[in-house]
Amino acid sequence: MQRIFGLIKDRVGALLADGTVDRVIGWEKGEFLYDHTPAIFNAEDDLVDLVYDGFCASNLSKYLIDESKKDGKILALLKPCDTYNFNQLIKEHRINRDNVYVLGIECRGMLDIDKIRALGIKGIEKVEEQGDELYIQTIYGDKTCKRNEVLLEKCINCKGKEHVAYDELVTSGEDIPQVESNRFEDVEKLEAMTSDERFAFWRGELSKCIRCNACRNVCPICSCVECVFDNKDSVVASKANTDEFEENLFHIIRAFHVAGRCTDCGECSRVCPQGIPLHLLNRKIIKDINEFYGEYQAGQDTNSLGPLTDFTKEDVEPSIITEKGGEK
Amino acid sequence: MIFSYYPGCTLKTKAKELDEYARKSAKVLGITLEELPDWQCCGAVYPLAQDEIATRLSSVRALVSAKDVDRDLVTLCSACHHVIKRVNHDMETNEDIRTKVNNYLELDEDYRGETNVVHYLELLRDVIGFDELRKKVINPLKGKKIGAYYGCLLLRPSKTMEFDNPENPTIMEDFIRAIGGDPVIYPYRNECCGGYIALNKKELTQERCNSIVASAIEKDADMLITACPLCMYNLDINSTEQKLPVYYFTELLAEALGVK
Amino acid sequence: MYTAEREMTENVLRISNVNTRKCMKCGKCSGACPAFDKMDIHPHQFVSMVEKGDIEGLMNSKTLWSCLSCFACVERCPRNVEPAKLIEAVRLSVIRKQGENRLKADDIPVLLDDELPQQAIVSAFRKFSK
Amino acid sequence: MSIEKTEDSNFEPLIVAFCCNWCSYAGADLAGTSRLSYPANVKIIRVPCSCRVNPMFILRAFQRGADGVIICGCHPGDCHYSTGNYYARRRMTLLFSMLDYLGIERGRTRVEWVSAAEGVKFSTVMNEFSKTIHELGENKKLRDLRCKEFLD
Amino acid sequence: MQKIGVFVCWCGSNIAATVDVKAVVDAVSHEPGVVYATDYQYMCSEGGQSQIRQAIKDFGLTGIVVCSCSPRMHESTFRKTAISAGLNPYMVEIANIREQCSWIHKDREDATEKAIILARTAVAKLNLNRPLTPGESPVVKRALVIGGGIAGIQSALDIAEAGYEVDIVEKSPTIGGKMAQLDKTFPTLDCAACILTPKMVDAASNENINLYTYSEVEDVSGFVGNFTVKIRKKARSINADICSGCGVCTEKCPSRKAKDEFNMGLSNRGAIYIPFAQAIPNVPVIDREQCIKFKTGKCGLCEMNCPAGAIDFKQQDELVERQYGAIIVATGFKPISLENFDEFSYSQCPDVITSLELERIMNAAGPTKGKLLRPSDNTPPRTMVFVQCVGSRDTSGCGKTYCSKICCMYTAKHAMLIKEKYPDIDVHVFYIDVRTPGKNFDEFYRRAVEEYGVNYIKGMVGKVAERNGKLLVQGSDLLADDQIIIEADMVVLATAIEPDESARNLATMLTASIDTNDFFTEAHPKLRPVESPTAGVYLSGVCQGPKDIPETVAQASAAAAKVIGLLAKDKLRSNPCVASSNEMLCNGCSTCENVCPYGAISYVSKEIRSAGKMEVRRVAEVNEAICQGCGACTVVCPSGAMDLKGFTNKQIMAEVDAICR
Repeated sequence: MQRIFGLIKDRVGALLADGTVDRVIGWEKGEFLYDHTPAIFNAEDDLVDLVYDGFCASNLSKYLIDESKKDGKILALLKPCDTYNFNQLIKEHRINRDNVYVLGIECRGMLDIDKIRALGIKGIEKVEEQGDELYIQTIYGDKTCKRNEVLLEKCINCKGKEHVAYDELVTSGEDIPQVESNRFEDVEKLEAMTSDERFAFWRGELSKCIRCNACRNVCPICSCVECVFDNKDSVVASKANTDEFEENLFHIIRAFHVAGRCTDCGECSRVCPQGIPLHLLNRKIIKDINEFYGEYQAGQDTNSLGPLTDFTKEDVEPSIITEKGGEK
Repeated sequence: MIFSYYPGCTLKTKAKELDEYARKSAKVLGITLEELPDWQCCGAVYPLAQDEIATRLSSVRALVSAKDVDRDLVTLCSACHHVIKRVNHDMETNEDIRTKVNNYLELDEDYRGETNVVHYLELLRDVIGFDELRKKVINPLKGKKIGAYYGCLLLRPSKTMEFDNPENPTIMEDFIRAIGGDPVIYPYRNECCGGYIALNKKELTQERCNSIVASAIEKDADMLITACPLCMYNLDINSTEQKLPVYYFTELLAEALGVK
Repeated sequence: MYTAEREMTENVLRISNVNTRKCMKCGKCSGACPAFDKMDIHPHQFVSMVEKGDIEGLMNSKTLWSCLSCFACVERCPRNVEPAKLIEAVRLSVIRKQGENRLKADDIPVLLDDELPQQAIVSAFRKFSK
Repeated sequence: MSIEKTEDSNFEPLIVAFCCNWCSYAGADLAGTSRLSYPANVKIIRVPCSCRVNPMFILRAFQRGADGVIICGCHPGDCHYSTGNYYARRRMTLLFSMLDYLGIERGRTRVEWVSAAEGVKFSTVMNEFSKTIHELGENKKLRDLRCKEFLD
Repeated sequence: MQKIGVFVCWCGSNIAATVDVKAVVDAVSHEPGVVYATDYQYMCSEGGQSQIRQAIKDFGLTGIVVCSCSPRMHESTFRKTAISAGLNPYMVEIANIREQCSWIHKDREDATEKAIILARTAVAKLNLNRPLTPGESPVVKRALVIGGGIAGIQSALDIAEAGYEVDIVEKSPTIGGKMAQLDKTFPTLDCAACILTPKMVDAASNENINLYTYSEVEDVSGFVGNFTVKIRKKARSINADICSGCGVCTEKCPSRKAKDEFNMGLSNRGAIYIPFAQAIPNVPVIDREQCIKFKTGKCGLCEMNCPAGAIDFKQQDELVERQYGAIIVATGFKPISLENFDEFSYSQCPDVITSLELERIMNAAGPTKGKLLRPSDNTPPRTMVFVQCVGSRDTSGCGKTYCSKICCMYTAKHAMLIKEKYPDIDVHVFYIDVRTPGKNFDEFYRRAVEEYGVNYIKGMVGKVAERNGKLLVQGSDLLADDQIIIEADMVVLATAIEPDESARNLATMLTASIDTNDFFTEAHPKLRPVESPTAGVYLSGVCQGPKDIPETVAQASAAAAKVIGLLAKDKLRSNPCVASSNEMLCNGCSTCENVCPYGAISYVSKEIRSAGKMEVRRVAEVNEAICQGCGACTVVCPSGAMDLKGFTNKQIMAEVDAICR
C-alpha cells in the first residue's frame, strides 16, 4: 500500500498546487492505526496528516453531498466501490458534478481489525504491508498474516477493481489479486433455512439494535435532507424508541427506502457497533431484483431508471413468492 | 429419435398389418419404436365413470413404464390412443382418481400425467413433418383418390384429445397428399361407424357404415384409410349396400416408402 | 324424504360427475346423435329425466344399449353437459346389479366370425357387463 | 424454539384489504350487489391505486395485529392510471420476498388483480385468503419483531 | 379538534336488516372528535340530506361521516349536501356498510361489529382531513368519435347540432359501418341505406364534423377536458381533394383477385376500389397488398386513366395530433369466426353462410344484385334452413357465453322477406328460444310465423352434411321428440357477434375498463350507462354490449348529450386529491418524476430557509391540473416529502390503526 500512497500524495499535492482544486477530501490518521477518519485538507502544507493504507474503508462520496454545494472545487479520493455511490448520488442530483474532481485511487481491499485480533494478534503497534503479506509489530513481538485472511466483508465481495466514475486514475501498475467469492452466499444460506429458523436468526440480530443510527448516518444513499425518522410529524415517530412500530421495523423500512438504489457498499454492516449483518437485508433485495428483473448494479451509470421506478409488462407476479413450494 | 411404443392387443392378432407396416415405415423414417416390455390391454373403451379405478390401471402402467425411460408413448390404434390419453388426462387433472390409482399401484414416485401420449399420425405431422415425409416417398400413390376415415375416438372429445379440429380435421388429408395420393373430403369422415354396437345391434352398424361409404363414393373416393381395427372391420363387413376397399393408413405409407 | 329414487339419482350424478342443471334444453345432443332412431328415450330427455330424478324409467330404456359412446353429444353440447357420461352412469347402475349383465360369455360364440377383432369383444364386454 | 401454530378454532383472523378505487373496490361492490358472502373479518381500505400502498402501511397493519394483508388492484394493463399497478407489482414482490426472508409465513401477504366486473372472483379470493390465514393462525411474529415478550 | 357528525343510514332494510344501526350510532358517538351521531331510513333522500344540513348548522360540524352505501354511488350526493350547508365538500367521508358489509354478511352480530369498525375507520380518516378546493382545468371544445358506424355518426351529428366541433375517426375507407351492409332493418323493414345514407351525407356536409376515414387512433394521453390524441391517417395513395369519385380507375384495375370485404368475400374487387356506391367520402383507396404497381412496380393503369390525376403512389401515412375535451367510443362489432363450429360445415360448403352474408346476397347492390341465389351454383334455393344461437349462449369455450340479442329479430326479418319475395321457398328455423322482447318485436316475429308460414322448429342442428349438391341438415325436433333431416339448398347461421378487434388495445390507450368479452364496461349499468369509469370517455353502440339499431341510436344520442353537457362547461373542476410536495423535506432526487405516468412533476430551484440560512435547493413541484392523484410518487419518495391530498400517509395509517385496534 506504501507505493500507491506516495503516488496519490504527489498527485494531490500537484493538483492543489496548480489550483485545479482548492481542497481535498481524504483520510487523516485517527486515534489508533485502524480508525483513520475522513478529513478535508485545504492546502498543500497540511498534507502531512493525509494517509492511505489498509484501514481507509470509509466511503467519502456521502460528504460530497454538502461539500459540492460549497463554491470552489474539491478533490475526492474515491476507491472503486465508492464511485458506485458517487454515480448514484449524481443520478439523484445530490452532488454537483462540476464542483468535484474525482481522483480514482487503486484499492487492494481494506482490512478488518477485528479479524486481525481474532487471529490472536494483540497489542498492535504498527502494520506494514508488503504485497499480500502483513508484517504486524506488536508489544508481544512481530507477527505476520496474509491480507486475504483479514479482509473486510465488503472487500471479500468486492465489486471489481474498475472505477465507474473518475476524472483521473492513480494506479500502481501492480496486478491486484481478485478474491474468489459468492456475494450472495450468506443470503442463500439464510434462504435455505426454514422460516422459523430465519425468524429466530433475525429476531436474535435485530433485537441487538440500540438505535444509534450509525448505519443510516454512514449510508451515502440514506441521506435525505430530513430523514423520515427525524421528522416529528411524519407517520413514523421520532428517533428514540418511543413506539415499538418504528423500533421494530426501522431496518425493514430503511431497506425499502434504499431498495434499488443501494450499491451494496457494505458500510452499514462495517460501522454497526452491535455487528448486525445489515448488508444481508439490502443484499437480499438486490438478489431478488437480479433474479426477477435482470442484473442491476446501482451506480453503474448515472441515467438508468432504478428497478423500483421501472417495469415491464411481463414482470413476474407476486404470487411467485407465496407459491414457492413447501415450507423450505 | 426413440419412442416407447404401445401396440395394443388387436395389433398382435387381427390387425397385425397395421402394426407391421408401421414398424417398417418407422425404420425408414429414422424413428425407433421401442415396444414397452410388459404392456396389458387398455380395455378398448375409456371408463366414463369417475369412481372406476381398476379399469384405468393398465393404461397407467403403460404410461409409467414410458415415464421410467423418460420417453413419449406412441400409440397406433385409435381406441388405445383414446383410452390412454384420457386416462393420462385424469391422472393430470383429477386429484381423486390420481390419489386412488397411486395408492393402489404403490409406485416409488407418484405418477401425475407427465408422459406425452403421441399417436403415430401426430408423430408424422409434428416430429417428422409431412414435407420431410414427402421427400422420403419413393413411389407416390399417383392418381389414387383416397378418403380419410377418422371415426370418433381420435377426434372427440377435442378438449382432451387435442388431435385436430374435430369437425374439419386435416391431418389425414395432409398425410395422403404427402404420400402422393389425392385426398377426398366427404362429410361423414368424422361420424361413428358403430363400433362395439356391431355385436348386439348389427343393423345399426350397417346403417352407419352404409351412409359413410355412400357419402365417400358420392365424392368419388376409390378407397378409405383408417387407424382403427374395429372401424376397418365394420366398414369392410358391415357396409351392406355399396362397397369401398378399406386399408390401414400404415399400409399405404409402407407402400409409398417402398417397404411394403 | 330420502327415497331410494333420490339415492339412485345422487349415485348417477356422482358417478358421471355431470351437472344436469347446466342443460339449456337446446336439443343439439339429440340432433347430433347417430343412434337416435334406435333410442326410446333420447339424449336431451335423458338429461332432463336425470334432473327430475326419474332414474327408474331410464334403467328400463333401450337407450342404454344403443349408445355408441361416440361422444358426438359431448363434443357438440354448447353447455358442457356431457350426456354420454349420464347414459353410462345409468347403464352401470343396471349392470352393476347381481345377474344383470347384458352380454354373457356364452352369447359370444354365435356372434363370432373370423374377421371380428377382439377389440370389438373387449369393448362390448366392458360396456355391457361388469 | 419454534413458534407452535395454535389451531384454536375460535380464532378470528383480522385481514386488511387495500383495494384500488377504480377496479377492485368496484369489484368488491359488485360482490355486494350480487350478495356473494365472504368472512366479516376482511376490512377494506380504499386507495386511489394499488401503487399508493406503501410498505409501511402493510408493516404497520401487521405490527398493529392484522393477521393477513391483501392488496387488490386492476389487472396489469387495465390500470386507470395506466402504469400504477406495474410499480405495485414489483414493490410487493420484493416486500413479500423480504417478509419471507425474515421468517414471516408466506401465506400472510397476497396480491390479487380483480377487475370491476369480477365480483365473483373478489368473493372467492377473500374466502380463500381468509381460510389460508385461519390455517396459519394468529400473527405473533410480526407483532413484535424485537420480541420483548418472547425473551422473557 | 374536529367536530364530526356521523349519519348512519338504514337504506330501507338493505343495511338495517343485518346491521344493528342503533348500536353503530351508539358505538361511534364515543369516538374522538364525534359530537353528533344519528341514523335515518334514507340518508340520501331529501329528508336525510336536510337532517345533515340541519346538524351541520346546529352543531357547527367541521366534517361529516355518512355510513351508507358505496362511495361510488352517493359520495357526490353527500358532497353536494355539504356544499349546500356551507361545509367544504372534501370534509365528507363515506363508510361503505352496505355493499361491503350488510349485503355480504348474514350474521347480524358480525355485520354490526364490522359496521362499527368501518365507521370508526372513516372517523379516524376524517379527523385528519383538511378542506380542499378543486382546481380548474380548461375544456377543449371539441369531441372525438372513434368509429364511423351508425353509433358514431349519430353521436357526431348530435354534438355538431349543439355547435361543437367533432372529429370522426374510422379505420375503413368509408363511414357507415355494419349497417351499410344491411339490406332491410327491423322492425319497420325500411331499407338500411335509406335511413343511413342521409345521415352519412349530413355528417360529411356538416361543417362542425371532420371525417378521418382510413385512419386509426394511435395514442391517447391527457385526461378529461384535455385529451391529446395522435391519429394515423393511412395512405390511400389517392389525393382526396382532387378526386371526383368517377370510379374509372376501379374499372380499369387489372388485379381482380382481392376478396371484397364489404360483400363479406362473396365477390371480388380490384386493388383500387370504392367499398360501396354511396361510400362517404366517395374516394377510392389502393390495397397495397393486391396492387401490381406496389408489388412489382409495373402497371399504373389507374394513374394513366385518372382524368383528375389524383393517383399518388408516393403518398405516405400522416400522423395528426389534436386536442379533445371528450372521447366517444363507437367501435361497433363483428361476427365471430366459425372455425370452432364446423359441425355446420361453414368452411366446407359455400352454401352454408352467415346472416351478414345473407344480407349482402339479398341486397340489391350485393354480389347477386339482390337475387337470392346459392353461392355454389347461382341457382335459386327451394328450401332454406336458419340455425339460431350459433356461437351464442355457449359456455363450452368455443363461443360466447352471452346472448347476442339481435339474431332472433333479424332471422325473422330474413324469413319474412324471403317468403314475401319467393313464396314457394320452404323456410325452416331451428331455435332454442325466440327472444323478441319490447314494442312491436313479438308481433313482428308472429307475423313471420302466422302470415308467412315460416316453420319454426324447437330444436338444434347436430350436423350439416353435403350430398349430391344438397345440404342434409340433421337436427332434433324436441316437440315431436324426433330427429329430422331436412334436404336444404342453403343454410344460414345466426352467428354470435363480438366487439371489434380494435377494442382491447383502444381500452388500454384510454385506460378505460373492459370486460373479459372485450365489451367496454360502463361506469354503472343503471346510474351511468353511457359513460366509462374513466372520466371524459363515453360509450356509444355495440362496443358497450350487444344491441340493435334502435337502441344503438338511442345510446348514441345519450352519449352525445353527456358530451354536450361536458363541452358546455368552460372550466372543469379537477380532482383536488392530487399530490403535493413539502419543499422542506424534498431531496430533489427526481425519483418521483420518473414514476409519474402523466409527467405532472417538474423541478425548480428555490430559495429555502433551512436551519437559519437561505440556500438554493432543487425541489419538486406538482402541476395540479395534470396530476390525477394515483399516488405512485408518494411511495417512491423516501423522505415522505411527497404526499397525496385526500389520501395522505397519515390518513391511511390512521385507517390501518382504526381497523387493527
